[in-house]
Amino acid sequence: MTSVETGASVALTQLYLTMARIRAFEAKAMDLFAEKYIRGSVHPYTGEEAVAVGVCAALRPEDYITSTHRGHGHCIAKGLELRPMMAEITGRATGYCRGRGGSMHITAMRHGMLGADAIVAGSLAMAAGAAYGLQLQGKDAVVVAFFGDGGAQQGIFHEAANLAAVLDAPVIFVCENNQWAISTPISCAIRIENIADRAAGYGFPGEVVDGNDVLAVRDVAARAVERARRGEGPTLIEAKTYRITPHSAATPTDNRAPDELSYWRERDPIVRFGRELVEAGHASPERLEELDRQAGEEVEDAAEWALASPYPDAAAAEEDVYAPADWLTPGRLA
Amino acid sequence: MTSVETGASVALTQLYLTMARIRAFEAKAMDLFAEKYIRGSVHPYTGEEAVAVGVCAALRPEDYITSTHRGHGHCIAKGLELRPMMAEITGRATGYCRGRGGSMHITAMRHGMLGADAIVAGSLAMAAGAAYGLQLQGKDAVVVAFFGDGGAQQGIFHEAANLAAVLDAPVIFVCENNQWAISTPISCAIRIENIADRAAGYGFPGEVVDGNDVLAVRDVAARAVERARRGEGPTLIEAKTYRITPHSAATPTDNRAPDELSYWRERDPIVRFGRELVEAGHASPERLEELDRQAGEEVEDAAEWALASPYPDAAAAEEDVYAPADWLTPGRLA
Amino acid sequence: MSAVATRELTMADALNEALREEMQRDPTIFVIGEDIARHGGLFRVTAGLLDEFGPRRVIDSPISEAAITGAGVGGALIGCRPVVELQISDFVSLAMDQLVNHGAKWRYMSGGQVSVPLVVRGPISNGIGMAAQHSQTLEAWFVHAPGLVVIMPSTAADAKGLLKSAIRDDNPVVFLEKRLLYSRKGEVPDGEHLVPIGVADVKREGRDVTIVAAGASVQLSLQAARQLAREGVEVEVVDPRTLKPLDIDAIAESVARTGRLVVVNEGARAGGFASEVVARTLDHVPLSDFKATPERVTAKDTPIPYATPLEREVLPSLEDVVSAVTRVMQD
Amino acid sequence: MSAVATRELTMADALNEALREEMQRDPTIFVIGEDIARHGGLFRVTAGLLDEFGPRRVIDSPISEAAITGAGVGGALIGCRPVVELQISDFVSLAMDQLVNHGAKWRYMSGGQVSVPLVVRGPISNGIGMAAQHSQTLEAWFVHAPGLVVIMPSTAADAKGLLKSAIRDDNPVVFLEKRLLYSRKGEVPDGEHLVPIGVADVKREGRDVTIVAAGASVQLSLQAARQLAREGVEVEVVDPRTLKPLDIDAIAESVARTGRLVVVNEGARAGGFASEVVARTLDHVPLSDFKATPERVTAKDTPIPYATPLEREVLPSLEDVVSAVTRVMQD
Ligand SMILES: Cc1ncc(C[n+]2csc(CCOP(=O)(O)OP(=O)(O)O)c2C)c(N)n1
Ligand SMILES: Cc1ncc(C[n+]2csc(CCOP(=O)(O)OP(=O)(O)O)c2C)c(N)n1
Ligand SMILES: [Mg+2]
Ligand SMILES: [Mg+2]
Repeated sequence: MTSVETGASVALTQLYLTMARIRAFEAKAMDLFAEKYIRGSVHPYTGEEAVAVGVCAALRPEDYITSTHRGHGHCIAKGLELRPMMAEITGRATGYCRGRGGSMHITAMRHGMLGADAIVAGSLAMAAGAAYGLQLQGKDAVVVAFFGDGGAQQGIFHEAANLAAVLDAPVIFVCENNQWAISTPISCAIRIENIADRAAGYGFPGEVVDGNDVLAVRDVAARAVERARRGEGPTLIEAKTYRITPHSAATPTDNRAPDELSYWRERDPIVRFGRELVEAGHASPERLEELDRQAGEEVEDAAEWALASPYPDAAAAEEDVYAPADWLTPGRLA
Repeated sequence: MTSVETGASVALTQLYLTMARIRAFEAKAMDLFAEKYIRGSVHPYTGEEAVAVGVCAALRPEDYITSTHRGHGHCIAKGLELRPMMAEITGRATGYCRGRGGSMHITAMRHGMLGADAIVAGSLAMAAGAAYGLQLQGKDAVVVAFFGDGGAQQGIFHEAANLAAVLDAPVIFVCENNQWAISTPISCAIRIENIADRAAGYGFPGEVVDGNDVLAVRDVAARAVERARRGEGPTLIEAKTYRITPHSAATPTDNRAPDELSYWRERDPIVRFGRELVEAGHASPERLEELDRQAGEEVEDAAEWALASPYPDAAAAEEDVYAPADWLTPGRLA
Repeated sequence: MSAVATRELTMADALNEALREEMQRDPTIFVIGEDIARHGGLFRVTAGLLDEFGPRRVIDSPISEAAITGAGVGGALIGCRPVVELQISDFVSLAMDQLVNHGAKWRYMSGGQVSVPLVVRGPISNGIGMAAQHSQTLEAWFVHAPGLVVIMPSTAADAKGLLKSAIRDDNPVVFLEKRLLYSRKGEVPDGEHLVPIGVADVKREGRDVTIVAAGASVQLSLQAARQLAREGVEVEVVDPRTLKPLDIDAIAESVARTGRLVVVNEGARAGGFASEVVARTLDHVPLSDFKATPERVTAKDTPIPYATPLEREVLPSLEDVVSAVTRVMQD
Repeated sequence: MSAVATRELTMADALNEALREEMQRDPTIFVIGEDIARHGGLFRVTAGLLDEFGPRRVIDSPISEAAITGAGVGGALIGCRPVVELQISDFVSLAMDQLVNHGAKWRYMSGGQVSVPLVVRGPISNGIGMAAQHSQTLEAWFVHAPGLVVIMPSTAADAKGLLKSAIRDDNPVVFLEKRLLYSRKGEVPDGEHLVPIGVADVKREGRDVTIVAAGASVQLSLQAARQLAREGVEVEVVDPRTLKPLDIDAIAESVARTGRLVVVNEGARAGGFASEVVARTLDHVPLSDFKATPERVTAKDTPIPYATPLEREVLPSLEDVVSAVTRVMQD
């Protein structure tokens, strides 16, 4: 096959580029944490890129997502810009949230990013309510809520799934089953094989997908999104994947078996998709290297831009607690 | 068949008597509410007697139960005495909880009654933890947690079921599906047929049983109890039943269809079990009437005893907030 | 005072009117809660809304307090104005994470990108033998949650006017209604009636002692004031109406004038709202202006018991208020 | 003071010793929480327990804060002494119903039939850029929940001695550990070391001003006291150690002596623990004994922001404490 860039090829290499961006972003974020430019923590999405990128490929710009502590990948996949992302996680005034949110709380309404949530599974009911509200307003947008395998044991998962079902809310619950919650293997957390099977308890479809296969993820997400747009209610997608880094910058200990790690490293979703692109003639190896390089440069640029940005003004720390209101005259705030 | 009272007959008529006691107790409680001897509310168990009585027939005295706002039936089935029960719900010092608990909070540790809980589904995690703790102490007791169909939509149901599963806790979750939560039909609350099916999401058995058939309930409970005692973990039992009274004394409005009500009145679990006893020769109609009368008399006696009991001493209102402790010297309590 | 025509309404009916009027003017409002549609709410606050606005805007929810609160937050984020009913306000314990970690913080964490125009309302059910899990009044928790607005009306008119303001406010509001006041009647102005958030109302003027009280405690305090007036003690009753933001200027002005402060609040004593009022007033009134140590009249530090004599003992009583005022007058 | 031999331990190690010693003497203790077994807890407080006591007593739980808290209550009811770890104490928002409506009330509602010997412990994680959902210090909520005991240690020795007392206490205890103190070293007495619940400790004596502070605020206050001493102001730092029950006698005695009170607390200002200390002290110290209006040094009323300059601005600082003391000295 030749590697002439057809329309299809462009779309596919775009997916590759987005995955590469996430990979590069997380590597840089870990460096910045080590160099103390980032406080708190960073939870890299490394190894799971195909999930966010596949799912968001099935979305329109006016659709929404919610995210987790491990949220950078979702943001990038949804189209957020790297500069204000990097500025946010380095605590700068130019960040999406003016430095108030940080790595675990990026919100970007203009990109349909309702917010990352550091409470495990905490955003699922919000996602259901947002989806319902959009429908009530006559819009045909959908909401995707990402969460982890660990999050599937939270009560709010159950309540939100069931509420979404009875409301027929256009929400897609995407469980990123990376098989670990910090140091706890999934075998300590559940006694079933597939979290997707829980969907049967709410009366909507549950689908298992190979979370390291970006096109498979995109396809299953597209079906769920269509269902939701048609008003047929929620879907639970379980994407089986793996994080190939430790849990986080602040919790670097990794007690997982080396052969488990290497098993998954071999299934690296970016390497794999790159191979598929080359094999199908959508891109040459050189083109992929170029994309990798481009991703790296964009991330470097974002970091430079962020680190050159000012810190937020301490005097403004009390801004944004409340939305403008009549009662918010100076000196009146309780 | 004759109606000579064999051992089996005695056991069976005992079940009948217990059901009759519950029926009479609730009727009396509703009267006492109307006469303002009872404050707050009363949630009668009328029509659901076969569930509590069937389940508790599978338990030993040293086993435990937890209960709900609709808890009188569970208490009586577990062997609590009517006098201190009636005293508790009429707010007397001689009540099980010295008048501090009332109708929705009867606890009777000496009968294995860990407590009724007015938070819908609130006791399920406690039941799981108690069951686990008993096992850890080397006891082979089990814990039964009763809850309603409405309660199955609470997050704590999900968390408790899953935690019990991973702990292999000897707990049996008994969902009394009476198809309504106050004024809300089950069709507004879930999009599935059987709540029992949710057990598959936790990896333990879920069983549906006719909750108006006391022997069927006893049998399914006995299997679950044996499983739990063998250390094989929890079971979810869904007993399909119906309350043939309004939700509660304080919420007497009933918006249910008359023919739905009459359908279920015809399936009255006491009438039905009485008929079966007579048909099988375990009891004569006269014997059943005698048992009904006995139940009524016991309840009247309990009410008289309760109403003759003193109110708790107001000066002691601050007792029992804390268990005895070194720091609990007079004047030191924060 | 003003010439506005009024009608007599119960507080429940006044709240119902507020919801109805706001839902008529704003199609993005939806109401969700347990038994609020078909049944019209256990206390009839949402009666008739289902018929008027249909099942998409008036929703009988599953029993899932966390999820309906969270869904309210989510709906608010994308431009709706959800009103969530907690059937009994105690059940907020199940929704604290959605309310405080999500609703109250989302705007701040986003750097002001979003607002959360949400109302979470429900009854305070003490005083009627509902026992420990149905009788709390937890305003102190909400006051301690930056990002929330906390409202507690004492009259039918305030209830209506404040609920309307709460719905229109772009911030998450916890709106606490005393169940025993639902059936209490009061004059409610005709036409559009809005009560501003953050403005206290002097429910009775007096020169000797300032009582600060909200919700049901206002009625108790007024009763005490009438009794004390017969003994020549003139009590001023300041009803902040909104506990957060607190109209501390109004309170401080009154206390500076009377030199005596009694705070009446039905919550548990330790860490209660009364402590907050005392501490804040000290920031605004010089010690030398005080003629007596401020007093707090509160519930005792126990769960609320079931039996009548016990519950009565634990909740603040008319005598408790009268003696506190008497004490500060003697100081 | 005493001749007891001591060793230097971090607070995390001191807590770990407390758990180990108590688990050795009482087989009914089990520990449950996220990542506490294999990993030994994110902050190593439970390190080594799995090896010593096995997976039945040291349990890596699913991420289900409500259920593990509730399971702790249930285990306590039937005679175990569970210790529940919340990985970050903010997550208690998910467990408020199990903790407050169940753990705190079960004894009272049962008329004293049961006790709930439960410890729920977890870190306060502010000051390190963990942002709004991981940086709260919610002691004010717990103080407002009758039936709970609330403990907040400031030193390694207190942490060990209080955790041991908490485990042996027959009541539900919320035990709050400041994450930035985990690595702080302190002398811990050898052998069985118990610190009584409800007894304050004067961490520094002084004649001019009483600072009341617990947890990390003690260290901040001691720093301020050292600085102020150089200017001739002698600050007494009273560490209540347990916030509920509160050793009000110790506080009142000190304030009556100094005539000046500053309360330092890292929680949000409105409805915070500092307000409670001020209000309670007023019940015990006559107004005439005060030489100045009591001051509260607290966090601002915002969610905790991420960026360094913002978080620093919002949390109470050394300068805040110093200026509050200076103000009360000038009054
Ligand atoms: C409610 C809550 N509990 C605990 C935590 C601490 N925590 C952060 S990430 C994490 C593990 C989450 O596991 P999973 O949901 O599988 O997501 P993953 O990290 O694997 O992507 C935990 C326990 C939290 N942030 N929120
Ligand atoms: C957490 C909580 N939410 C709401 C209520 C109010 N309430 C009391 S009973 C009830 C209905 C319960 O339905 P179900 O669980 O089916 O039990 P049933 O009354 O039918 O026996 C509700 C909503 C409550 N007590 N607790
Ligand atoms: Mg995971
Ligand atoms: Mg029901």
